[in-house]
Amino acid sequence: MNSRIELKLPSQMAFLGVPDAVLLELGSDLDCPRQLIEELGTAVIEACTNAMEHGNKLDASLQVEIHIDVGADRIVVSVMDQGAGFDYRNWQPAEGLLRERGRGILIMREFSDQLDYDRLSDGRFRVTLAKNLTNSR
Amino acid sequence: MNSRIELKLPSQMAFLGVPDAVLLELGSDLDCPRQLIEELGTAVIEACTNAMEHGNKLDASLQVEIHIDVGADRIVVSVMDQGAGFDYRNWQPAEGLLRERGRGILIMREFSDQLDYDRLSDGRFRVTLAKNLTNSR
Amino acid sequence: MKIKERRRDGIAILDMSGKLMGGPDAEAFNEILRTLMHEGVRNFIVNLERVNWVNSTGLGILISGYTTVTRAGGELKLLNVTERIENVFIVSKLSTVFRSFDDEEEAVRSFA
Amino acid sequence: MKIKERRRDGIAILDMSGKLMGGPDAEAFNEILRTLMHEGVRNFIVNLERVNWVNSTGLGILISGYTTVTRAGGELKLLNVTERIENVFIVSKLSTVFRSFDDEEEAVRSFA
Ligand SMILES: Nc1ncnc2c1ncn2[C@@H]1O[C@H](COP(=O)(O)OP(=O)(O)O)[C@@H](O)[C@H]1O
Ligand SMILES: Nc1ncnc2c1ncn2[C@@H]1O[C@H](COP(=O)(O)OP(=O)(O)O)[C@@H](O)[C@H]1O
Repeated sequence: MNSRIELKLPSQMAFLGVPDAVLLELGSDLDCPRQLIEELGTAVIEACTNAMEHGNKLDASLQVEIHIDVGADRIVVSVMDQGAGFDYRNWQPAEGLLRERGRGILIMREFSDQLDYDRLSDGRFRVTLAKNLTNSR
Repeated sequence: MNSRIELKLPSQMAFLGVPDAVLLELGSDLDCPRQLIEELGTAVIEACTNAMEHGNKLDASLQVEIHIDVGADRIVVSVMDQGAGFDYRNWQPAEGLLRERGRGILIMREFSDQLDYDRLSDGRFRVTLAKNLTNSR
Repeated sequence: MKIKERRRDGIAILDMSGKLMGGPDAEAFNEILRTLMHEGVRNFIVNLERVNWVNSTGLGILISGYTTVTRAGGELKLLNVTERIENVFIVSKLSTVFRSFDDEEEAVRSFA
Repeated sequence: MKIKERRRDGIAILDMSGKLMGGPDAEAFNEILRTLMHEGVRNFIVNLERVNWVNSTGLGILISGYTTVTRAGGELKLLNVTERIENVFIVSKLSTVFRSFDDEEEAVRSFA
């Protein structure tokens, strides 16, 4: 029995804390280690950062939509933007320990158990992150 | 320059903490007393409680939708349900200090600067709460 | 909402945490009160320190408990009511009903 | 994000709070570093105790500061990195770059 929470935000970095706060609140009622929720929150912050910046080009009139599906042992979060997307299959991690950018997708991969990108029929670009709520990574 | 955050929740009391967490997070970036945000949060929890219980009859497949409009000195929150509504103009406060119910609307009135009910053209019932972010009540 | 039960000098102290609201929580709270009263307990301290918020149906839970305990000749008092919750008590005019304490020792002594 | 600046033994301690992320925050942080370095300060402690979270662009802010300070012959160290933020440093392999301390005295002494 999954429950879905939906969230829409203007594409402004100032609101990146909102999906994180929602996840922490949902997590407070779940019987799972807080660290897992924090990791998922950090991954979702990266997903939203990219959706706002690369997808919606920080146009505050464009929304980022977030769906949070809470299951008994898994949370699945998808983040949708209105941009051109990119080709994740051919994505290569950036290099250089002291580079200032290019860590978002790496963090999303490390902090989630599944990461997928696709395009919706309405044209929006979507990233989906899944996190298992048991400490068995 | 208002910013709007939108939220949709299943009609389950377990999710009443979500809009409150969103408001506290938004408030943490505003230069206003935390008490005002807590009061608004409590009022919104009441609005959502009523939307879930009286509006959507706790049918988890029906959503409660919440819009949060953040302005420089005022936050306006509206909560929409899919129920029959009620006649707020002829509403009378319940009596009896030790009654177990009938305090929601009173709390909403005390903790907000404006409280209105109306019906949307799509048929949904809506309550709108406004809270000024300055301590001048 | 979670409820943990402790005893001191025959007084039951209920440490509540989370969100105090109606629904399933109400049943859990009533159940605990009933069981304890069945065991002969009459005096209760409800510790709200770790309760994030209370809504009107949560107030209903406390009032119902208060009424039940008072009718049986006992007392139900509150401990560590946070500012946020205190404000809800004030606007609902319930601060005149519940005796509340910021100090557990004092709350315990008040039953003596 | 808010930044408060203090000095101890010629070391600038920057007490950060809120969310450490790119955008306007990056400019504010760089500006403070530039001003302090102009005044001759070379040693920095960035206190992350009250930072709720950091994202990848926030890491970029710290890295940019680290690079600037190191190039000028100074040092930038971290203080009170919370577990949540530490985990982000670990997965981004930056825990090897930044020296970090849990104790302010120790951090200050490390510059001696
Ligand atoms: N939602 C998105 N829409 C378009 N491009 C994206 C999106 N998310 C990621 N990308 C692309 O992937 C690249 C790598 O992203 P990331 O690892 O987060 O690093 P950064 O954002 O710092 O460049 C981005 O520079 C961008 O080209
Ligand atoms: N969203 C709503 N839809 C339908 N009826 C409502 C709604 N909100 C409030 N009401 C009506 O107003 C009454 C008073 O509400 P309230 O003061 O919150 O107390 P309570 O919910 O404990 O009855 C409710 O019993 C209900 O009849």
